[in-house]
Amino acid sequence: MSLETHQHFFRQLLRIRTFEERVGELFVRGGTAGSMLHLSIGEESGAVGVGEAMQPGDSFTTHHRGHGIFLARGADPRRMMAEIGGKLTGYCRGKGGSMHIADMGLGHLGANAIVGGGITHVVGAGLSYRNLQTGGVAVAFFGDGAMQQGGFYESMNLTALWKLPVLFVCINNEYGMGTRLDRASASLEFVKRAETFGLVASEVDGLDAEVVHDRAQELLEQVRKGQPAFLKVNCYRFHGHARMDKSPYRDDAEEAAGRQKDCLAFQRKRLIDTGMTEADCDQIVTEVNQEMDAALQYALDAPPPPLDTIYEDVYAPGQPQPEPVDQRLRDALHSPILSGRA
Amino acid sequence: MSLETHQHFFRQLLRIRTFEERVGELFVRGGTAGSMLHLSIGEESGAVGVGEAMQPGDSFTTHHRGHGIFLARGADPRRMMAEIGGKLTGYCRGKGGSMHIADMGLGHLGANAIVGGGITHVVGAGLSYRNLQTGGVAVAFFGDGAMQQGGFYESMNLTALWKLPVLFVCINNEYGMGTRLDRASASLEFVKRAETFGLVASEVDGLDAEVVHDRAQELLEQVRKGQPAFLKVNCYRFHGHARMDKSPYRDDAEEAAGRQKDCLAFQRKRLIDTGMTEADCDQIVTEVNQEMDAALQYALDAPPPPLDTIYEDVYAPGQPQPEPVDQRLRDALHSPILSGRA
Amino acid sequence: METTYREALRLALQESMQADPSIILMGEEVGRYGGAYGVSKGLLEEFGEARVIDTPISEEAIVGTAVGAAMTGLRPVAELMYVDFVTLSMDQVVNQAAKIRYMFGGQIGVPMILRSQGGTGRSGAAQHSQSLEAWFLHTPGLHVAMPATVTDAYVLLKHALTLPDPVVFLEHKSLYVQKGELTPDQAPPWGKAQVLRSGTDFTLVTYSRMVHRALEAAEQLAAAGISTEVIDLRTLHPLDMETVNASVSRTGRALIVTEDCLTGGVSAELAARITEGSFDFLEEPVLRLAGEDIPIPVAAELEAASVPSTERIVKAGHLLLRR
Amino acid sequence: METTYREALRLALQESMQADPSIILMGEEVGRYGGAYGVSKGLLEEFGEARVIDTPISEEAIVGTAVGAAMTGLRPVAELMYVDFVTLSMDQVVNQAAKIRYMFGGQIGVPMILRSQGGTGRSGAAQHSQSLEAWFLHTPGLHVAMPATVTDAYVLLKHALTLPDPVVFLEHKSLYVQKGELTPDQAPPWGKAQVLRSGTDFTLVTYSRMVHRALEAAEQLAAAGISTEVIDLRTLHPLDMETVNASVSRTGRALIVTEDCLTGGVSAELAARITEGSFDFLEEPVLRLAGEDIPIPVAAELEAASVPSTERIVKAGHLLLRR
Ligand SMILES: Cc1ncc(C[n+]2csc(CCOP(=O)(O)OP(=O)(O)O)c2C)c(N)n1
Ligand SMILES: Cc1ncc(C[n+]2csc(CCOP(=O)(O)OP(=O)(O)O)c2C)c(N)n1
Ligand SMILES: [Mg+2]
Ligand SMILES: [Mg+2]
Repeated sequence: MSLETHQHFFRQLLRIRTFEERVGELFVRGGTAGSMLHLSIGEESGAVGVGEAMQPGDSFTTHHRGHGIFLARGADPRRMMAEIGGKLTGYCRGKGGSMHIADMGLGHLGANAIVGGGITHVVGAGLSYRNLQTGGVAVAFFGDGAMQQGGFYESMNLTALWKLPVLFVCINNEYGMGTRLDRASASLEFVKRAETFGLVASEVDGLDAEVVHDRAQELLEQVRKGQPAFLKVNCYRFHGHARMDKSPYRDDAEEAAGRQKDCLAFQRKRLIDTGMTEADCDQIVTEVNQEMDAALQYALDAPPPPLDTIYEDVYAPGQPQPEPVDQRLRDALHSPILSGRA
Repeated sequence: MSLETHQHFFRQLLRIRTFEERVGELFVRGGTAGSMLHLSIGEESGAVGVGEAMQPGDSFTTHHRGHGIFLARGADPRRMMAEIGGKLTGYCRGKGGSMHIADMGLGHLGANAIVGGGITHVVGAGLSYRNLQTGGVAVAFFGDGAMQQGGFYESMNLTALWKLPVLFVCINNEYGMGTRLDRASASLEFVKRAETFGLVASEVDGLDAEVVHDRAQELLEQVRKGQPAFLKVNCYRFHGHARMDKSPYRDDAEEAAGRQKDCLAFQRKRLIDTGMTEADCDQIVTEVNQEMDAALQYALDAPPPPLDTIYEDVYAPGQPQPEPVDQRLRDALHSPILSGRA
Repeated sequence: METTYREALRLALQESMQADPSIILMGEEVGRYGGAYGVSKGLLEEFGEARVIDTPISEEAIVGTAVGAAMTGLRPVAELMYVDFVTLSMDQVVNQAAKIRYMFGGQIGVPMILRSQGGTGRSGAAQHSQSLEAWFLHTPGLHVAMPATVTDAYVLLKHALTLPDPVVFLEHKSLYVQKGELTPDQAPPWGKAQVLRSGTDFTLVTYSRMVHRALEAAEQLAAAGISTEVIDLRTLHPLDMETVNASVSRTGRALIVTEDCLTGGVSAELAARITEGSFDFLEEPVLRLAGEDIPIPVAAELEAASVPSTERIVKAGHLLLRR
Repeated sequence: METTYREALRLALQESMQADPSIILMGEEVGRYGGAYGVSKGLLEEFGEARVIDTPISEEAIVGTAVGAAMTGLRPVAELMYVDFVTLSMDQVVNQAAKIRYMFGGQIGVPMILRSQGGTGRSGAAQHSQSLEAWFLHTPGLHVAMPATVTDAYVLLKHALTLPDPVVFLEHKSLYVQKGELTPDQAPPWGKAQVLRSGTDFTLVTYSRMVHRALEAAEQLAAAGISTEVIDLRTLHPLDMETVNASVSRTGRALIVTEDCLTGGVSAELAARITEGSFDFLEEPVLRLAGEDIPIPVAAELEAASVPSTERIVKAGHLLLRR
């Protein structure tokens, strides 16, 4: 690949890493909606590698650890950060938060707080693209923990049976909360397993985002021809499961080793090896820091959603809307029939 | 195997075939509780082959097409027939019917009307046997259709992860209602698939019940050592899905061919080949006919459950029992508080 | 024209699919088999495999696939053969379909229909006879339709196929052979209850199969000099309490009849709303005649005893009028 | 002794497991992690991996495994990290655990506990904040316990671990840090509601987290000269309407406060039963202050506005007394 590409990948990996660090900062500063925030630090290569191989018109769903994937697909970090802060200017008007960020314009069919919950949705998207012949591909991103959810196996079968343009991407960061993958799954032959469902499948080391990209590219070509595929990206979850988790269930030696698999450091080294100076790299770092500082500030400054918005978006506009409970109470005591309200 | 064994297998296969024919007769005579009756004609070898390889202290669950399996494990055909007739003297006092026959004494943890519904139960039974060190094995019998249910994959993983004494037996009769297996599953590599979950697995032609038995025997030996296994028995569903189904979705040629795979005829031929006379065989047929005619008559003569039994068995005796709706109505109009009933 | 509930449903699907190419049907046995209860017979032949899709036995993925398809340009009708099987897809119905518009801040809706059937009448036993509509009534984000008549089977399904949000459309297994006149032009709009019989002594509120038993009972009560107003709710969401309370405020007495089991059932919400809306007019507490608080047994007589019968509705009417 | 809701639950599990070797714990992160909310901390160390079992993320199989284990000699406590995830195991809870005794004609029961937690308070958004108890109230065959206090967390869990039938045991995520005196000897028996505050003007019926807001509200109402009787139901099945109706028949007014959404919720059954049981004594319709009919939004202020607050309970009390 060209130097621009190397740089672009570095910038994208760095944007995710930096964004997640700012999410941590927003949390510390009390600006997040809750603490169920799952950082993808250490897993940027899956997001960038696959994300860069996708095309406009493709769609995707993510698991709860999906910030990086959405950023890789063009998200505005300010609106993301605002959503994580539960603000009105966030992608979901402060109703969804970190675990439910979505944007139809960018093909993000939604992050999901149910492990495996978004996997079946790409089967449906694939069905739409097949029937409507849009040429689009639907990609499901999920963690290694979702490999133990039955719905995933039903989904693989349907895509293979109907030859849908679907790619399943398992971001294997070795852990589901405090449970290491080998304590959650008796066998680790996920690639072979996917093949027995009629998918083409492969796995890749997440250290090199460009390798992840090339592998995703190969699979996506087959997917566009109607051969669904499965890709497993192996990486390591650098930090705790969510903001409150200090990972007491794994020892420092393991964590230190895991953090050696750093796709960002790897890509920076590649830039240096291909002739860029440390100063050039630092320049990118400075730019990205500015971008993400701005996103953080945007979230802090953003307005909270007005309380009465809680009744909106339950049903489409024009449909009967939810009646506030307090209104019902008043009606019950003031003979609505007499007052002609019922 | 010895001639007695050959004879025993023949008798067992024949008892199932004949029982199912009598179920059909009971239905025609209006003696069954409903028409959701799923006959296992053509599938007797899976029931007898595996059933004979099981031991006292082993338990099992079955799918909705489980009459044969229970008979192979020692069921009393009269009480079975009575249950299918919804009678008080049936195994479940006329509350469960064909799809919910169970008998704890014989280790039958229950037939299930939810496709795949009973599979996870054997995982729990296996866990009990491991923890309580009973030496027992739990066997799940289910159809090819259940291979498309996610819960089955979760179950395989748990048994392998915890090394539970569990055997999964898929009775592949080629159809799930009107859907042939190859239209329900993109890949038919079920054995390989089970292996990728950490199970030992194999499949066997259901034509010869003794071969099925030997294969089940081999697998059960490993299962007792804590290595869960999967066995697929290939056969053909001779008749429609349930009593109302005339199988319009498959042509006569296919059906004729399928019915050639007749494990009962095969075993009878084996008896003849090993020196038994047709007369000897017919003698067994006569005995079995008598047994099953008696079961049919028993069901017809059996008393229906008294209406007030509907409130029993919702909760254990001694626990608060359901209050009849009509009683509530009366209470509402007769100030229970004044009458001191509340 | 006279037709059956089953035919009316098929006609609604057929006409809607002809008019809207984005509508697809998916579920177990909906294609070649024509539907376990024959509702979709002939549709595969007319619309082809791309739009009438037989699925494996994978309830979770069936509904999840419909959700994803509904978000990307199709209008899926996902069929669950028995509503009892929704227990395998509740995450997709409740956590996904019902909440996506909300969680995503109104960006998009999930215009899909979950078609299924419930209720007793075929000795299907505990796992094939339930009435689970109360769960959906309790799930914000869903519409819930439960047609009792040939005409409503047709008009409600056709309207459901135009809504921007998910609809749980629940048929009754004992109504498929129900005959009746198909008169769409005389049907009330979506979300409005229908007064099927006017009366002055008490208001009987019901829906789905129990509507027919209620009408029979009203006939018998009339012979005994008791005048019953029978209201068919037609949809549980929207829930037309205006019509119900307007009636109860006149009659001063209400009896609710549902097939689902009493405790925590639809009858509870109806009783609460009637009491809230008509308290000053109530001569008696609102009565609930519902399914027993038990699983459904298989024996035909026991099954029949588990849900309200015409006779017991008549008895309840006498009880309520104290004569 | 003073302790927390979390500690009380752990103590109940620990003592019960010491006394009954057939009790096992299973669920996601219940072992090494000590439970997502720390309830089972230390139990793996004390009872070992055979009895405290970390499971993969397989909700359907977790509950199904518990069902099978309960039928074969163990007494499993299956934990679902959030009650919202029960949507993935409803078949096992509703079609299997709740119905097995019945379907099998009383041969055997399913002595298991489904432990989970629900409710708002942590900005968990729509899929991590639900209150789904109404579904279980509507499922014959289940017991449903919802402790509000430290003492009930302890006594109800200990008793549940002796019952012959399945118990859905629902904790509240906002109560784990709740402090209180552990006084088991002063607790009412299983199935009995508890009058936590005597009053004369109206009866406030509630359970779980809302009990605490109700008591705060009652305090404020007292200052305004309104006397509130506060009843904590403790279990929804059994449902102690005797205690509730005895109170309402004295006060003549009832306010129900629940966190689950109003329509089709537990408040509906309670309102219906109070009206059925105390109609002649009611001065006003039974009022229901419940969760809004919406999914739970993530923003803290919006989340708070989705469920009853102490202030709104006070308002409702004034409204009910018309002063
Ligand atoms: C159905 C369901 N079960 C359990 C949880 C609780 N939970 C949230 S994340 C998580 C671990 C998921 O692990 P993995 O899929 O590997 O994703 P990762 O967190 O490692 O990115 C669990 C158990 C959930 N949100 N949904
Ligand atoms: C969860 C669930 N989905 C659908 C059905 C309806 N149904 C009953 S049997 C059956 C076919 C099952 O096929 P298979 O598992 O191969 O068993 P077979 O009938 O061939 O013995 C179906 C779809 C059901 N009972 N449960
Ligand atoms: Mg992981
Ligand atoms: Mg089959």
